Amino acid sequence: MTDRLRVPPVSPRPGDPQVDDAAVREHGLTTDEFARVCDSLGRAPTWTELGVFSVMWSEHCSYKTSRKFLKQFPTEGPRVLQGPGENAGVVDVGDGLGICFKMESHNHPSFIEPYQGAATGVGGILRDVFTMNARPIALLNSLRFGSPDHPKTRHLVDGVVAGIAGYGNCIGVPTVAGEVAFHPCYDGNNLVNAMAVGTVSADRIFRGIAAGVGNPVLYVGARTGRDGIHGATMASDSFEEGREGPRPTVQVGDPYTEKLLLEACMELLQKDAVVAIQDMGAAGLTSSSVEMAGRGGTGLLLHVDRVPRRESGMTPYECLLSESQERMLIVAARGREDVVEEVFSKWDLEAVVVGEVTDDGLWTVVENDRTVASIPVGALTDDAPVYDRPRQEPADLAQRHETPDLPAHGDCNEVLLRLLASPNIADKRWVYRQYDHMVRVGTLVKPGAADAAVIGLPGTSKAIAVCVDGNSVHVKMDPFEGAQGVIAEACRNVACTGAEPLGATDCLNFGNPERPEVMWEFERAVAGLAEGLRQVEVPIVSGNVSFYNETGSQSIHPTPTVGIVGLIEDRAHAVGLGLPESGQLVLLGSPRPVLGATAYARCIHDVEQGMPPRVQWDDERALLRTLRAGVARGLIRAAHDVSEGGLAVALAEMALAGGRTREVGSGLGCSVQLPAYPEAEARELLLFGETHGCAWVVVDEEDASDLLALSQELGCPARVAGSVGGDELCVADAHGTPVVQLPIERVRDAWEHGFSKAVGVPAPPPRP
Amino acid sequence: MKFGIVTFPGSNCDHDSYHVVKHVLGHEACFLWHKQEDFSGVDCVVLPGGFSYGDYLRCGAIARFSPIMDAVVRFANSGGYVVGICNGFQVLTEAGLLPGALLQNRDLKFICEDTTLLVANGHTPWTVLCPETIMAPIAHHEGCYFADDDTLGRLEGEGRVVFRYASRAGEEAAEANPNGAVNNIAGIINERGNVLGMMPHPERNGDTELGDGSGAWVFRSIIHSFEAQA
Amino acid sequence: MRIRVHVTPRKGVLDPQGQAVAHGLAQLGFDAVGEVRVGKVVDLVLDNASSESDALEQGQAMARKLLANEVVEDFTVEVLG
Amino acid sequence: MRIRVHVTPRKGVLDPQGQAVAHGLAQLGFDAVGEVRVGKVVDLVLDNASSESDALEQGQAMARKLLANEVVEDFTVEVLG
Ligand SMILES: Nc1ncnc2c1ncn2[C@@H]1O[C@H](COP(=O)(O)OP(=O)(O)O)[C@@H](O)[C@H]1O
Ligand SMILES: [Mg+2]
Repeated sequence: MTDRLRVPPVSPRPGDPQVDDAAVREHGLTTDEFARVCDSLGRAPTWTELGVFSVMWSEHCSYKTSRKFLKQFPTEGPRVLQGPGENAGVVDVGDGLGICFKMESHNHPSFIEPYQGAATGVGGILRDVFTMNARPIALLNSLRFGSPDHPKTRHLVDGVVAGIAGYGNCIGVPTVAGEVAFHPCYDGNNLVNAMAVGTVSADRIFRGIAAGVGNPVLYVGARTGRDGIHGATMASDSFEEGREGPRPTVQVGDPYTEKLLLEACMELLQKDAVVAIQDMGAAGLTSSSVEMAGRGGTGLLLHVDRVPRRESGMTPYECLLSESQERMLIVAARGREDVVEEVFSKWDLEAVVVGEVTDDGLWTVVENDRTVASIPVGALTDDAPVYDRPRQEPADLAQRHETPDLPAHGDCNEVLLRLLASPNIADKRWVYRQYDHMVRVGTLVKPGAADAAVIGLPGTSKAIAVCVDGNSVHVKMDPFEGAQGVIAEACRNVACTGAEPLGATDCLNFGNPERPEVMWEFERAVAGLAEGLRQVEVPIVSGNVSFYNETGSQSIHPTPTVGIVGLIEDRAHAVGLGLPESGQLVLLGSPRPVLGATAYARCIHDVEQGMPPRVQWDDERALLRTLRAGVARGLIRAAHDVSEGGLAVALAEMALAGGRTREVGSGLGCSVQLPAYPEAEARELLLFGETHGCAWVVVDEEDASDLLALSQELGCPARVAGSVGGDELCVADAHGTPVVQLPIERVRDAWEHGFSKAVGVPAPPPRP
Repeated sequence: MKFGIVTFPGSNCDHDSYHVVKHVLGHEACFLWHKQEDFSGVDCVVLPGGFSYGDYLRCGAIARFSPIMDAVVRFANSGGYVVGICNGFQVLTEAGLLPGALLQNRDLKFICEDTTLLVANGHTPWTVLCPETIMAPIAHHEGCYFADDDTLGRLEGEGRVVFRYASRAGEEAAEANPNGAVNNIAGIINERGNVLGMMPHPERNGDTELGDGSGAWVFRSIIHSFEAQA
Repeated sequence: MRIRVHVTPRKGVLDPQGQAVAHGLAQLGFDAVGEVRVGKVVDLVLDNASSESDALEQGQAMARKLLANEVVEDFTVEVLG
Repeated sequence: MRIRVHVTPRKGVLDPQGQAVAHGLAQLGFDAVGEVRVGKVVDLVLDNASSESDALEQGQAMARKLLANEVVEDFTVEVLG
């Protein structure tokens, strides 16, 4: 604990409820935690103070369970301009430019109200990026829903996708990539992880560090209503069936106001008026002001009565805990308040001085000159409780690891069609067609056209490649190996466009951490992510943890998702995954397929068991190098990594996207021969087994030998496997016997309609 | 030639139009603020895409009362070139500079996708240089053009339908109509021909980095028309 | 005084939202639903209305100018009290 | 029988649309407009309603199941005749 501050007494505010045992429980504080609150104040808290402790010490705000583990992540490197701890992280891409990005979950709100929950998730993550003075240039999302035939799924899919679209489209930031997957473990807890990416001048990064005693604190943006009070506490609790707890008013997003807020902030941060800025996210005014004071080691005084309100009769408690959207807190340089006010009034927004920076280390709130809260800043930040929760290996781990005995299906054509039609693999055009993915004229490689989206950086010849990835079945079967696999796949995805991965953000979606088995999964998954990131030397610069994704006793699969930002020096060379009109298909890497824990096992055999594919990091790095160098030298014309569904699905996806290079085409045929494989009769294993370390690439015939030489030099096995052409997808085994032979039309039909059929939504019309 | 691009609160394609005019085509461009009551020295006004006033109530309904719009109407009535793209088209119909209205898409979803446009009248100031078809993405939720039969008859009779949704092969086709617009209409002009409204975004395909670059022909055409008349 | 303005799609104008609702209701088993039209309702508080008829007139002026697009929509105004 | 269902944002729930309309009306000189709330109105024809109260009940069931999202919206049903 820091030096004990003397905390002034605060008398109860007339009209506020009593702080008794029941109140403490309702606020989610344990007896020990409450004792600790009293200790840090040297007295019992007032009602307002109780609310403040409750949100600041909630899992969501305090990271009390995860903090200990997150320290394992590599967070430093020559490219890091801002690591974790700020509103968002920043990596250096040269030319004086930084890329600012972060991912965040909005799982609980999206389950309660899918449209608004998803929309406000997008709004929140955008604010995290533009408070850093970064201009948002792209949005991504990672979505998990329950089984497609669960009665709630369709409604959730519809609402979440529309909510993401509604916010991003209106504010004018393209939604360029993402993933959507279904699994019954999400029946009662869907996941909505949103990521925002922006560009910032490397020397103009703003932070949320309060400084300068006497500097005014300004509230800007939308007015405060009673929205989402206790949202942070709710996000730190699981859903219990039938329970009707205190239902917070659902936050409604207003992307229009956020667009004004964005432009006003961008304009204001050009002027020398702002010392610190922070968005009001979870726990609104409280967390933003406390965190700014905490980082600056200062105190802060708030006049809560000056907060602009949407409703009458709001108490200090309500104002402080409200999660109304589209608001920010700014510490201005003294005497420059008028600059802030002027810019905001130009954009028809309010800016009001609500407090000042102090030197007493206390977070003090007054209402009409009467103190209603006075708390040492440190008690709410650094001295918040930290837990080392018990962890226990799941009893069924050995069973999870056991290799399932899967009889060969026999008809590889049918297996391939079924995999392509399964909703996790099928065409996601129904989803991304609703997202404006082109606004800002920077999207060089669009959704569906590559493993990562490619966005040009204005004023340079560079581009970034961005993606989000997660594979919760792999992680469930073995968190350590599975999580490494997530890193490997994410890095491959950006490398397939020609990019070098520079930095990562993550969202750790887990069940109830008070269950030792969940905690064990968490520990192992974090260790796996950290190991993977170290192997590829990619630092984590921001992230988010979402626990308590549990309904009844059903926890979700451990679902870490990772967002990667990669750099392409010469954007003219960026490639997509669609087959060009002609060329040779080369398989990079040596497949080490497994069938357990795969899409094949689930779709064909209804089995979910076995070790996930293991990453061999030397091979993986060699592959990443080869992809990058091959693209940069103009040898590789298209590339797609092997992931869910194995070699065959990856090839089919390239064929389906074929015909045009940077956008999704109308399909092209190809024919390839599989490598010889030690296990005889391993046809389905080789075709559909999942493996790391492999990618299909296309080269022009005359470049094939150069690519093979390059691969050899970089230590990556490479083999010419076939060529582009015809209107069939043909795969032969090592002896030349055809094992898959399908007209592209049939392949397309399965893939294009799989999603809408499974989810029960109208199919979009044929591709234009 | 100088383009003036209006920024309404909620416009989000203003910079995209600016980019095409200035960086791709090398002409002058400036922004016109919605609170401005007048402007001068501009040869073509662009009402850009976006969500002016959040598109709340009806797309373009509130924006059309912005102070700048009186000046835009005066400018249009005196023969000045005005183009409304997407949200801009909606503003133009709300303001009465173009007939008809834009309704919700037939399938009630926002759609962002490439479209092929058949140039239905190649003799307008906006299309003189256009090839038979151009590619331009759409990104809208309310892009279904509607007009009553009389109006439609007049538009068709006077050659004022400028762009229609077409298949990639360039044939007008119902399947290629993404939003249910009557007569596959994607863009129209006023009687005098100096005001164009279109739902697709030519500025999003002004650059060969983003597609085949054919959207730029709309801008090249108007530059050509302006220079020919000067 | 409080007034309410109803804005509904004009006859002859496509109402895909109404169709979607009709379809959705049928799927839920409400099979005796005939035509469905979906419109907007705007509730306003008027601080200066001197009488009901004044309130109505103001409402109509607002509808004509802003709330409805008469090319495709009809409107009605009522005083709620 | 014809019924009308009004679906409006719940009290306390932010109504950005209402705010924008209020702002727009003020700009047009309707400066005595206080709060504005914008909702939906759904007009339905019921082919099988046996009585007014049956129609009301059906309308309420439809609103609860499909027309309104009770997390953020309130609804009322009336019989138009
Ligand atoms: N929620 C989403 N938002 C935007 N784009 C998406 C979303 N889901 C999928 N996509 C896009 O669809 C394509 C295919 O997705 P996916 O099958 O998950 O790819 P991969 O297997 O290569 O990771 C990618 O371009 C991806 O970015
Ligand atoms: Mg991939």
